[in-house]
Amino acid sequence: MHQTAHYRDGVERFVPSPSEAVLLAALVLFCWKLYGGTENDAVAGLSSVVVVVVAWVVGVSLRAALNDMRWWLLLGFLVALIVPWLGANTFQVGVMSQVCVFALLIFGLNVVTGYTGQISLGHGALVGISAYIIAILSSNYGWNVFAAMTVGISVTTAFGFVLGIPALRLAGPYLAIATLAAALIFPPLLKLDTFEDYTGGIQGLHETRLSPPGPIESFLKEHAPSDAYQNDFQRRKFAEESYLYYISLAAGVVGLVTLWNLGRSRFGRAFVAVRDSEVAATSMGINVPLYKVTAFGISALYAGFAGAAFFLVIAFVAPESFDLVNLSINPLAYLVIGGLATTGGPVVGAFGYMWVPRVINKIATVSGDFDKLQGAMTGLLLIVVMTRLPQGVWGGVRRVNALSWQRLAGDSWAWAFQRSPLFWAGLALAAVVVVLIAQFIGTVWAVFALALLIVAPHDVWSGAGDVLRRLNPGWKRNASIQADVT
Amino acid sequence: METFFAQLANGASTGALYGLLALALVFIFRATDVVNFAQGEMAMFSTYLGWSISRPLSLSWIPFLGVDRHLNLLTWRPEVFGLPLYLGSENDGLTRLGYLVVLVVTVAIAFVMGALIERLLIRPSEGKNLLNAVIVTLGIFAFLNSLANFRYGPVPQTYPAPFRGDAVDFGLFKMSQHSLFALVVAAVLMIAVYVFFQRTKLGLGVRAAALNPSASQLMGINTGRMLTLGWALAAAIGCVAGMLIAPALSGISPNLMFGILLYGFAAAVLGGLDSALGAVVGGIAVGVGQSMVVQYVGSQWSDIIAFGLIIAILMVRPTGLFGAPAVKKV
Amino acid sequence: MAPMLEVRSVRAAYGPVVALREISIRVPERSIVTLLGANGAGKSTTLRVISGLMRPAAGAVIFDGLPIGGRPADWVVRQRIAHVPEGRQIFATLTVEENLRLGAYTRDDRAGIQDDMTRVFAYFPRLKERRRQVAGTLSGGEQQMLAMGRALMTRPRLLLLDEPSLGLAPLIVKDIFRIIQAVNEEDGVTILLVEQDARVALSVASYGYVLETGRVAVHATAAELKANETVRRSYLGY
Amino acid sequence: MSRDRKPWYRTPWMAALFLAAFALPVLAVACGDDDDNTTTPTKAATTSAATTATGSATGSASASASATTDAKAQIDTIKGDTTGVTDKEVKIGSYVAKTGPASIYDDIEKGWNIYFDEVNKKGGIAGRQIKFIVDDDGYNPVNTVNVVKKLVEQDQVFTLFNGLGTPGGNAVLPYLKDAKVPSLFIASGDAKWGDQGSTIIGLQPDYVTEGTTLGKYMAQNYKGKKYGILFQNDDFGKEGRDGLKKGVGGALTLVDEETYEANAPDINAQATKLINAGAEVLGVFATPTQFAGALKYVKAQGKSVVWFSSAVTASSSTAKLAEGAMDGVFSAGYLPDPSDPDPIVQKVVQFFKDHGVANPNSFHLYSYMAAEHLERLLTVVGKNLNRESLIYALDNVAFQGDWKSTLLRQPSIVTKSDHKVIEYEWIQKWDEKAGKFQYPIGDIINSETTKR
Repeated sequence: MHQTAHYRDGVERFVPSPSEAVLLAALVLFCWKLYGGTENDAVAGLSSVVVVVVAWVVGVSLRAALNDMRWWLLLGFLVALIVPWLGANTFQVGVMSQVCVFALLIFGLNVVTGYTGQISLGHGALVGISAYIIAILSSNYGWNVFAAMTVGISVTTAFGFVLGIPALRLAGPYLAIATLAAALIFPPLLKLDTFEDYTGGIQGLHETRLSPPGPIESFLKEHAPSDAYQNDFQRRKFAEESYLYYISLAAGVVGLVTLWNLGRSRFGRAFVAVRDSEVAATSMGINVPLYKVTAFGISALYAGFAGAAFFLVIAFVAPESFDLVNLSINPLAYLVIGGLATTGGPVVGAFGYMWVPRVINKIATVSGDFDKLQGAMTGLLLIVVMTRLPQGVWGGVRRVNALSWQRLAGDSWAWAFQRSPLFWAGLALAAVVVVLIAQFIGTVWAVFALALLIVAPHDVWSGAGDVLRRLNPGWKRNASIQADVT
Repeated sequence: METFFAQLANGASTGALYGLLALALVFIFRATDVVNFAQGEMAMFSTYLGWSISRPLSLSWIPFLGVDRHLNLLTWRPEVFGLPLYLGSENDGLTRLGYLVVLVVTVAIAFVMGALIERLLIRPSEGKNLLNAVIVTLGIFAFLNSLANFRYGPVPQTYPAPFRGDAVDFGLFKMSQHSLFALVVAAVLMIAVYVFFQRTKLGLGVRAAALNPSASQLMGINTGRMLTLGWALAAAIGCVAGMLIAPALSGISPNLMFGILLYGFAAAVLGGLDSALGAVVGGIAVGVGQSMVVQYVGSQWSDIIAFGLIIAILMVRPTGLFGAPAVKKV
Repeated sequence: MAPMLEVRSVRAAYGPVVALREISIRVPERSIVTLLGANGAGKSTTLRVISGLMRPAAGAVIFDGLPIGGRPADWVVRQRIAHVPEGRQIFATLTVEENLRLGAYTRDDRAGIQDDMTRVFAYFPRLKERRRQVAGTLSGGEQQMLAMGRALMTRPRLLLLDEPSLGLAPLIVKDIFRIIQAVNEEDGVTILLVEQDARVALSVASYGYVLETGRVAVHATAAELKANETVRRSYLGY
Repeated sequence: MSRDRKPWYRTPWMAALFLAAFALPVLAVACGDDDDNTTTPTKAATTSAATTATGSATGSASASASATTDAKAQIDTIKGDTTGVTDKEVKIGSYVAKTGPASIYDDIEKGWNIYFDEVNKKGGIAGRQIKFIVDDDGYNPVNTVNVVKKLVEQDQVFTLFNGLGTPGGNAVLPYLKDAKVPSLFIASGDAKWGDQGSTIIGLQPDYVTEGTTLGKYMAQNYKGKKYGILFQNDDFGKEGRDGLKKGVGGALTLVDEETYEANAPDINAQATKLINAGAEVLGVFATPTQFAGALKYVKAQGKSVVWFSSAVTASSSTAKLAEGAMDGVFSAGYLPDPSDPDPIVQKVVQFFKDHGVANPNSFHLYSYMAAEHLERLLTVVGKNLNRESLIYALDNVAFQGDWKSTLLRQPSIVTKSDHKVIEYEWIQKWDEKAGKFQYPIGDIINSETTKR
């Protein structure tokens, strides 16, 4: 838990807690274990210390720099426009397209779960319905892709209203499981012999990817960065991926703007009222059932667009693609991590959804020992973010936004100086003990123990402090900060 | 008719396994209001710990004991003055005393694990949005699954079962001893959970702490301790479930609970998330329902009909078959 | 003689919002003391600090010579201080009897609990009729009775009552205050009463404190307060 | 401010909890370390198994040199795409499932990594070190698309090798054809990998062949009986079913066919239905855990039925899970099991044991076989390595019937028109007492005779 001190001016300020200090120590240790070879232990350990310190300083400065959100939005949009030229290869452009695709899905979840407070685990099925309808119409019946999309998205929206019907009767976990059941029914339905002719059964359906119209293609090919894209195939891919990227980006931006508007509109306020108290909402004259079903409908509209974009970018649908974890549970998890009921949160969530597994995969494959621990690292990340930033990343950004750099830097230094030498000695000793334990019990248990340490609540560490204080009565706990509290 | 009863018995055996896990889910929901996605993986992980203590135990690292050979708890036959201290032995050398020791130790470990998870991982996200705790349980799910995969490998391992003799013949159908044992354990645990919540002071305290923490504190209830206890006991129940599920499903692997968890959820919700009776009945209903769909409709439809029915039943009874009706909070 | 409860220069805040600036209160044994004041004056917060639902930022709370400030609520209850919180906070999905049994959670003497249950039912016959009923279905007055009965089940020496009359019909209020007096006189329970309706409160209390924005503005005996010009104008309305 | 409340972490019960928490890892470390399956590299000395394996491969290649001299000479003249190839190194990519429901197959990747570490230690192939870039797709086709695009576009691998599974393979098929990146020896038995041209080929016999092999044996030995089919509701199950029906022809009467979803905890209801419907012979295309469960269940019910199962479940580890119930079960096979006392097999098993694998399983043997195929191909291509010369060598030189993998019965054959690598299956029967398979029972069946 953060120690947040409330000062006289009423501003909540971030003060790192002892457990955060231990987090740093743990990070150092972890990096050291991760990169640890026999010769380079010292260098690797030292460099990881440097990395952690630099990250700390950068983080502190960033908090201050993030003061005005509008500049960041503008900058973000400009950067988004030139993403194809920033990526080192077409793969990265493709992943950015998928960030837009899954952002749309997460926007939809945000409407239904964030604003209206109805947990849905069935959105994977909605994306699937949309993608499948488009695939069937365009590949089996030769429809124009955009015409197929119109139908697919409309039908999905209708299905969304149907999925919303349980929400009228069910609440909380019951609704979650009912929607989960809906998501579980979807893949076996696709595989039924009856539908196999249309859905392609287990083999799924392919679609040739949309290629850019001639002039756009030649323009993009001409302007592809020449160092990364040397041969004609690569340039063609660049044109194709960039084209799909801009389509996805346009959909994503439209989605973002509509979500932002929705959040501040009469609808958005009504959704929030329904979430906070149905009784109160009813007494304010809000037709609760109508708004609940509408929330599902709007959310399905987003999911339908996500399905369409999914179909364009992945160009392949199969029952296995719409599994529970990847399209229903993970998007919800990343929505909460990004920040529920905010506009920026889902964007952060979509980035996380696409990039976190890749970054973790990169870390995990540095050493062969760790490749099976990818899941553990992801899980740990979820736990750490949820316990440290209960309002999600976006909520955290908002919270530190108001603070100024000097104060934060001052606080950090003050915090460091307030600790007695005994504290630092204890910390060093603890680090040594942790290393020894790691040596003795082996990597798995070290990782497990570290995981516990990292997410340990503040009072575990202050408990250690209490013991030390017994031994050293002269040492006052956070003396100056305590005095400030009113 | 024979087929019908065979499917009934078979569905009930599988359903008992769902019910056991559902019981743990119900317990934790009742005690802490959290839907625990990690319940299956916690059970799997503690079952693996049980597996590792049931392996030959090298005691050579305790020099003063003078034991420098392997001790296998499962085949351990302690004797006092020539009198055997162990219960009957089974075909592959397993003794029931050994099994019991392993069971008790494993459940104890699971209890501690549950308590630590609550203290260290769930506690910091408490009192916030309920989804936060759910996401934390998803994190624990991923963490434990991957850790088990890393530590024990993905290949399934056989798991000891206390009763593994011939199937018992009831005339109309036959049931394996293990399935009967699982049914009995499910029933006993169900009654125990019911009695705990309805008849004991501690259970009343746990319920009160989940309902209204600050008022419970005013009654002298240490609410934090109640939550820890809730997680610890749920983990212990889950561990018993895992130790019965593993041998029933031909061994333990990190993915042991993938299938069971979903049906366990379905069972818990079907019966009502706050009803122990509902968990077990719901589990058996799901198991039998699946068997019947396979037999009389077609196996392709098994999941479709099972989950479709659950949605339908929930539409009629929004808090499950045995759940208390929801009280609208103002 | 030292008072049973002493609140000494207590300060407290909800996050950045300061609720108590400086509060000092003394409650003698076997008396009824009342806290008066407008909304947001800090009456309920004072009770919350005493019962441990809230930690004081500074100052001390002494009960019978024992410092209890900052201790968790469940520990404070064991010192036989019962708190009937604002809004009653009964366990809506539990039965009346289960609610009362929870009141006796800290106690192990079966016979004593049974005695107290009988006594509570004697005070509130309505509860006896509805002992198997789910508490959420009770009327407002019955819920208040249940909340008080539940607090009495802890067999308190000090009872903290937060707005027992809130939202109740005058007849029921009268009934409840009769019982408050009875509890004080017959069982010897010391009572600290927070009340908006100053007239009713001062009719049972022997001493009163008037709080204003987190400070004690006036304190005096009930008779003196009734006579006080300002108090009369602001709180008694005549 | 008074802070004399006794916090929870100083209460005796919490102290006990923490003590227990520390005791727990120590306890767990102390137990059960003897025979787990983690592959901790022991840095053992190079083993004879690897030496013989590589030796025999190159040996047979040179022996047959005269027959294919022209074709071989041709290889050195072909110019082509050298993405991922330098003089010192060749980058080879693969998609596998380290997480998710198919993580059981992870030992395959571990196995060929061990094999090629050994090859690299001896100087690699044609002077090049083999560098693998392996990514996890969790057996989800959407992830496979991303992973393969990363391997091709970002890592710029030379070729893909032994990618796992049909759904993933399907998802990236048009992409790989468009990008002209070879995907060699795909670890999937879908029949489609036989007709995707030269750049995309499977390795093991396809499931149709497998089903046909089983079906033919059933037709010969259980004529006139009733049979049922129980299969997983995916490509593996469905193709196996099709093959089985084809192999049986009309010799047995089909009672019923039942399916199940891969995540089902057990398949007992399906088995009960089939047996009670009168099936005396059962053909099963399932994964090991569910199959072992069904065997145990049916045995406990006191029913007797003749089982025929896919090669997927044919291993000693399945027999272990079935706890004796697998005795007498027939299965298809093309690769020996680690329990096979054959000295050649034991040599390979020893090879893995020497490299830190405590209990080599059938996946390790499979990986060894797959790795040999890749090594053979790269050895044949030699110095002039590019995508075109690779494909040319694959079609015309490397697998012309003059080279056989250590563990296989027959030479692997690939020609311009035939892209099925392993094309035979045998029938084997598990002997519980001996703890090994009896094989081959009857004739070894070639898929030439079973072509669709």
